[in-house]
Amino acid sequence: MNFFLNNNAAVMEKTEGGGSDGFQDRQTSALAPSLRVEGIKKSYGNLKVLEDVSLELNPKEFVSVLGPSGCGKSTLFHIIAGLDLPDAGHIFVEEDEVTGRTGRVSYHQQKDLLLPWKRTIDNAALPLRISGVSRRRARERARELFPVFGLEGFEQSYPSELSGGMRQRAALLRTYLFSRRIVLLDEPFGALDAITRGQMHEWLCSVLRDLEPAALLVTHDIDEAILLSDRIYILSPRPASVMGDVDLPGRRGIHRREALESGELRGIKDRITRLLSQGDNDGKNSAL
Amino acid sequence: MNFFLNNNAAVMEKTEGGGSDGFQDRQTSALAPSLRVEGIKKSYGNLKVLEDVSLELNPKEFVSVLGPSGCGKSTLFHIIAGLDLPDAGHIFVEEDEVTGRTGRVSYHQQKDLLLPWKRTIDNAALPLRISGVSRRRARERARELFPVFGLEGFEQSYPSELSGGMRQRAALLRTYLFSRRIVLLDEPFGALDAITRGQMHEWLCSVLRDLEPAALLVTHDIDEAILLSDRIYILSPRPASVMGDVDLPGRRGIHRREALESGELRGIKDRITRLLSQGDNDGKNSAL
Amino acid sequence: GRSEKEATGSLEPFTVVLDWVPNTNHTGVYTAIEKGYYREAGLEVDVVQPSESGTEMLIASGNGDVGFSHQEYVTYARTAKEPLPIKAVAAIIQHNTSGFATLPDRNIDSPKDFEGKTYGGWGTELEDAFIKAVMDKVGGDFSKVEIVNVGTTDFFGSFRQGIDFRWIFYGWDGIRAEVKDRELEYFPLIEVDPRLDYYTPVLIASESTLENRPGRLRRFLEATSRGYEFAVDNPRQAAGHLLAHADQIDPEHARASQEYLAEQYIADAPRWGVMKEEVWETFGGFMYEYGLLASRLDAQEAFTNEFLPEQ
Amino acid sequence: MIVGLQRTSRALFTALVLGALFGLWELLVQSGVIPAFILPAPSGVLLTAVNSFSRIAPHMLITLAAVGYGIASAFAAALVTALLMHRFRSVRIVLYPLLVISQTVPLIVLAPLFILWFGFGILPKVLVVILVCFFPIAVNTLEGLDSTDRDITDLFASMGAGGLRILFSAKLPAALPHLFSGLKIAATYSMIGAVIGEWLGGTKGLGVYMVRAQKAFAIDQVFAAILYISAISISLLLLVLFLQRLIMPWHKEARL
Amino acid sequence: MIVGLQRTSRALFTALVLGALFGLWELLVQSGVIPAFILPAPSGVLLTAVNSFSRIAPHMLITLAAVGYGIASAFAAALVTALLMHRFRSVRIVLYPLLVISQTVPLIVLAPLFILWFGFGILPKVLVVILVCFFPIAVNTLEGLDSTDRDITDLFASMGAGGLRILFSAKLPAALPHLFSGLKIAATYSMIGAVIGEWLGGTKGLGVYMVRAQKAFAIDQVFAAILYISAISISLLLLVLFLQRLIMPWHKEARL
Ligand SMILES: Nc1ncnc2c1ncn2[C@@H]1O[C@H](COP(=O)(O)OP(=O)(O)OP(=O)(O)O)[C@@H](O)[C@H]1O
Ligand SMILES: Nc1ncnc2c1ncn2[C@@H]1O[C@H](COP(=O)(O)OP(=O)(O)OP(=O)(O)O)[C@@H](O)[C@H]1O
Ligand SMILES: [Mg+2]
Ligand SMILES: [Mg+2]
Repeated sequence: MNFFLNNNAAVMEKTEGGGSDGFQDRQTSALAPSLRVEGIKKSYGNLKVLEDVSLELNPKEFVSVLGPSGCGKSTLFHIIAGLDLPDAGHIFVEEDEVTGRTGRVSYHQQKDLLLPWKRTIDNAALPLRISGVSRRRARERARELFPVFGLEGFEQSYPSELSGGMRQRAALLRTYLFSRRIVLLDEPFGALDAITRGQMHEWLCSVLRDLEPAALLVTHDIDEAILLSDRIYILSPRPASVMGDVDLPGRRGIHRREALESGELRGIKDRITRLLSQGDNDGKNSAL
Repeated sequence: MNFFLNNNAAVMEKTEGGGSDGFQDRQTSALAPSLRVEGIKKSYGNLKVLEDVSLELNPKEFVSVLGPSGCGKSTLFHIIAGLDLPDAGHIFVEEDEVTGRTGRVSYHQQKDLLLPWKRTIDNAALPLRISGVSRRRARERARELFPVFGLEGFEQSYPSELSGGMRQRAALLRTYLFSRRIVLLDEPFGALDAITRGQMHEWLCSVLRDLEPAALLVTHDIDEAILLSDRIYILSPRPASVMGDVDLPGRRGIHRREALESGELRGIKDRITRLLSQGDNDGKNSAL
Repeated sequence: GRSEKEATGSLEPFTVVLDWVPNTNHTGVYTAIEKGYYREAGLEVDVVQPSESGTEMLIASGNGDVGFSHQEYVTYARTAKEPLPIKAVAAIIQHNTSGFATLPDRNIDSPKDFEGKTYGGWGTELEDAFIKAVMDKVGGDFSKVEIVNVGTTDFFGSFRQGIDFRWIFYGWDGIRAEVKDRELEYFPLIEVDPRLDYYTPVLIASESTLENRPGRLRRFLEATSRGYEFAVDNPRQAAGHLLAHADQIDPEHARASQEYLAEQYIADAPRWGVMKEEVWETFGGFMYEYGLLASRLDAQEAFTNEFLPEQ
Repeated sequence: MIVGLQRTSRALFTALVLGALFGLWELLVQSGVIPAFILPAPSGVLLTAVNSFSRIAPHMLITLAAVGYGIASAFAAALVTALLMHRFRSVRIVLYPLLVISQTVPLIVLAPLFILWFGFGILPKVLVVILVCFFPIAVNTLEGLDSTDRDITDLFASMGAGGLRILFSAKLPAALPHLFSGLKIAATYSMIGAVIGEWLGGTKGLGVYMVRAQKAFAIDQVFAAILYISAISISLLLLVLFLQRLIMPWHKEARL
Repeated sequence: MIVGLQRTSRALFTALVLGALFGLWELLVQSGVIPAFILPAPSGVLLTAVNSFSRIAPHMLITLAAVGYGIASAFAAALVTALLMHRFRSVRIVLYPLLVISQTVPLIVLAPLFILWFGFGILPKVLVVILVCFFPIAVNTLEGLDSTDRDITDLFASMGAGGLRILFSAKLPAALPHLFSGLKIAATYSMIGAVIGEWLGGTKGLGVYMVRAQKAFAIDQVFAAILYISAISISLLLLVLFLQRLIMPWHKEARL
């Protein structure tokens, strides 16, 4: 982890876009929201997946979405990213309607989706190539980040030669190189071990501090949500609707780990757990 | 979770094999070990994956294996299950050498591996079919467990119609129906949300109490390891070797969650975290 | 009309393999079927059609009892590296009625004008030899002729694709042109070189048939010769017999061709089918001279009149 | 409903464009730009096809019989061969090169040899059909068996399943999509195989009918026969597709 | 090292079994069980093949030219067609049925028509080769493009890639294994196509050579020609395999 801190300068230098005009506090949420999701409904055939989901993400805010497995979180993200059309409802990015339009948000999907025909370095450099950077330049940029993501020495490997966790880190590196002012993260740390996960958390916090994007994270780890977020939305079981949201006090990030571990945030954790279980007890669905 | 407790009777009735002669304490570990892994080495081409791994699992004991992503945990399990041959070393089950022999342990793999051409119920019933149970009887047995695993109503669905979490639960149900006296679990709860995961933990504890198998669990969630285990092995980064093991005090399971949440086990958690990070600081590998 | 089939049980099956699709060369066989001559001879005749002329091989290997072939193929077959055990047993037509044909607009007045023109054929070396032979006669240069394998492409179709002359049976393609009122320049082979007056087509049988089942073959040839004799006398009716078995043929074409061939089946021979050793010797010599054969042909091995009806 | 409509309008569009193409062809022939003896007008072909149905039908039945026996035997033989090649390295090593070589020998040369060896019955035709159909089914099935996800076979093995059980319960179902790809190819080409078999020698069948028509310059009848051959081939293809949908309901992508 | 040894011993085994098969064949012919005019002995065929190489070679070059032009044009046309069919629903709807129908028309009937329409030059032969090769390449490539993982195209889309970029950077590479499957089929059958084309009409080429040999009952020369045809077909197949290994190094399963 010391590694990270040492490398922050390098990371910062390489990030593109996103006004990094110093650290600002969360008061910015008073401005117009970065992302507004309004009354989204979606069914697959007879299966109602999203009932009526509305949420907001303010500039520079980090918001998590918790919900039972299969409730429709990935579906919601797909719709926000413009990859799927909702049956009803609208998506606004910085007050523009973008329902069904892609490219406005950076989307890290649940699967790693590395291209089997590209070496790891070219997989990572993909977003740069798409935005028109030359192959040489794109590779250079990507290569510099390989040590940071613990992938040094695997630049020339094909994805099939990496372990699950390494693939996920390569995918994260790719997302990092496609930074937008709004970032959607769908269980980005699912396959990582506890230590790496912890390190990724810290790294994410430092990146966020530099880039200051607005971020929406899907996770099934309550601790992770508490650690990283300014706010947490709780979704009901399928068909999903927003059951409530929980504001987290103080600044997110490393500082909060201690609060979490010392039991200081016990009350909030209990509230989240209660909200999540409530969906179950409503008998809306027979899942555990 | 009340759900589970209510259904325990049903669950118990259905389990096969494994002498369920009442609850016994962990003293049994004085007997000959159920599983002995001796000096396993394994390389893929030039990539050394397992350096020299030895471990033991006593009857009725629940042992977790923690290690960084990509260190070789799945590889180790494959070798124990007899699906891969080690370059050196031996596997003993109840004092029989079984290196390279399959069928002696129940193995829940990291991927869900549901067969796309079978409906969920037939996927779940697969182990029964393989052990010679008639199709009708096998389906009946499996169907009874669908509510317990939160899959009621999806018996006739094909796996492609399930969400990630639902698939994992279906795979768990299948493993449940292939109970052996030794069970290997490779990140069985990876894709589950926090609530479901908690419920699966409790359910697992109750199943273990009934079946009393010896179980080896790979996880990257330290809390999970602490909650469920009698003992925890810590692996170094690749090439993996056992860096140490941690004994956990008292009885595992539900009781321990409180100890964990109240910070009572803080010391042990710190020790594990230290051991895990140590591997990193050794500079054995450039991962985060 | 077609006679009833109730007597089939006592009839011996007998297979005739054609050399081409059914045409007026085969009429005698169809007449014999239609008139019931084969039944009277105790035979149930089945007619089989191969399009690629592999008839000689089929007969040699015992697939079929009698086949339609041509003297040049029998000669080839008898002198091949691995000789085929077949013999000609009857000539269908006494004289060679084939020759080179061209369209008037190609300005070919004699075989000398083949120079610089394109010949369309079946791609055999024999054809090369024929062209060379007829050109040698009139002092033409064979090396200036372009040879093309036209495969199954039809006569007039090939002329549209740059072919200038082809080798035809007058009794079929020549008559067709007449019927269709298309003008044709025709150079009969026999007029160019008498050595080329050979038997085409002929009936062949395998040596094992000749040895082991001579009676059956005799009865077949007897009935067949009655068929051809009938066709000589009643060309219009015989055309009807052919058409009953090959309904795609233009009836007018069949009738005209039949009338032409009525003169040719027996012609100057004492009776239908007989062959002269001299013809076999001469033509065999021609083929050898033009380098088509590895060894000289022994005419005795290639044909026999022994199984033809007496009188 | 909408899907139904879309389907209808798509079929309509196809029909329109194809109609236009055939219209153009008709026009070219009618106006004499293309002489009818080179390419008959579609209307003429259709008329001939309808009129000569009763004459073609008996030939068609003969050809269909050869196709039926051929596909059935090719399927059975290919399945067994693929399973054996997959399971026994030695069988694969010997057979695979032979199979590939068999595909590089022109049918037009082999078919007459078959007749030479096996006579004029249905057998040589069935053999040609087998020769055409066996390879795609066997090779596709083998590929399917080979490419079964290693993890899935491991799963079966870890549950104590034996080699045969893994072969039939894990690999064969996993190979089904490949097997059907092979069957689709086989269905498309089986009629052609039978027709070539007949073309090169025989007493009856669509092939014989076509040679006769061609040599009699009845080009409209040749095309009428082609029409029937295409129609039957496509029906066979659709039949395979239907079977695939029936047998593999989990496979959403069953298409041509 | 061990892999190398295994390979050698495998090749040895194949050679042994094939040798035994050919030995049996030789014996059957030599002993007269099979008459040599029906099936020549392999030794004779080999001898003829060697002896007549200088006579066959010019024909071979002619045939190879047709194959070369044919495969190259079929490849280019099939690639473009597959891309168009994938991208434009209307193109697919019209072309796909036509393509399938084209496969159900016997070559043996089409080749003479091609000659009728295009003469006796190289063109009709190239067309036959195209007809044989186009379909497998186009259909396989289309299938590859269609079956590209939706998630991967979504990934590109979410990064703001346009339709063309997705087509060329995501779908085309994902379709490569399919494309090569098609090419392998095309390579296997291209020689046959050219030979059939020549068999049914032409001035030179292996097909013409074979007709001549057959009509002169030189069956050993027919078989010698078959030998060369097989050898060339298999070389073409190996060439495609080699190209696949070269172009798709990440694909471990590149096999026949
Ligand atoms: N393309 C599809 N067609 C049909 N059903 C689908 C499709 N995609 C998702 N579903 C269904 O929609 C529901 C929600 O799926 P989704 O993947 O959004 O869940 P999730 O909340 O992301 O679950 P997890 O936490 O397990 O990833 C599931 O029941 C799934 O079966
Ligand atoms: N079949 C294989 N061929 C080559 N390398 C392999 C193979 N299987 C695994 N590896 C390599 O072995 C190492 C260990 O892989 P393994 O899947 O055992 O890790 P793991 O500890 O289970 O990781 P994770 O926690 O991410 O699941 C990785 O570096 C991987 O790239
Ligand atoms: Mg999801
Ligand atoms: Mg693993």
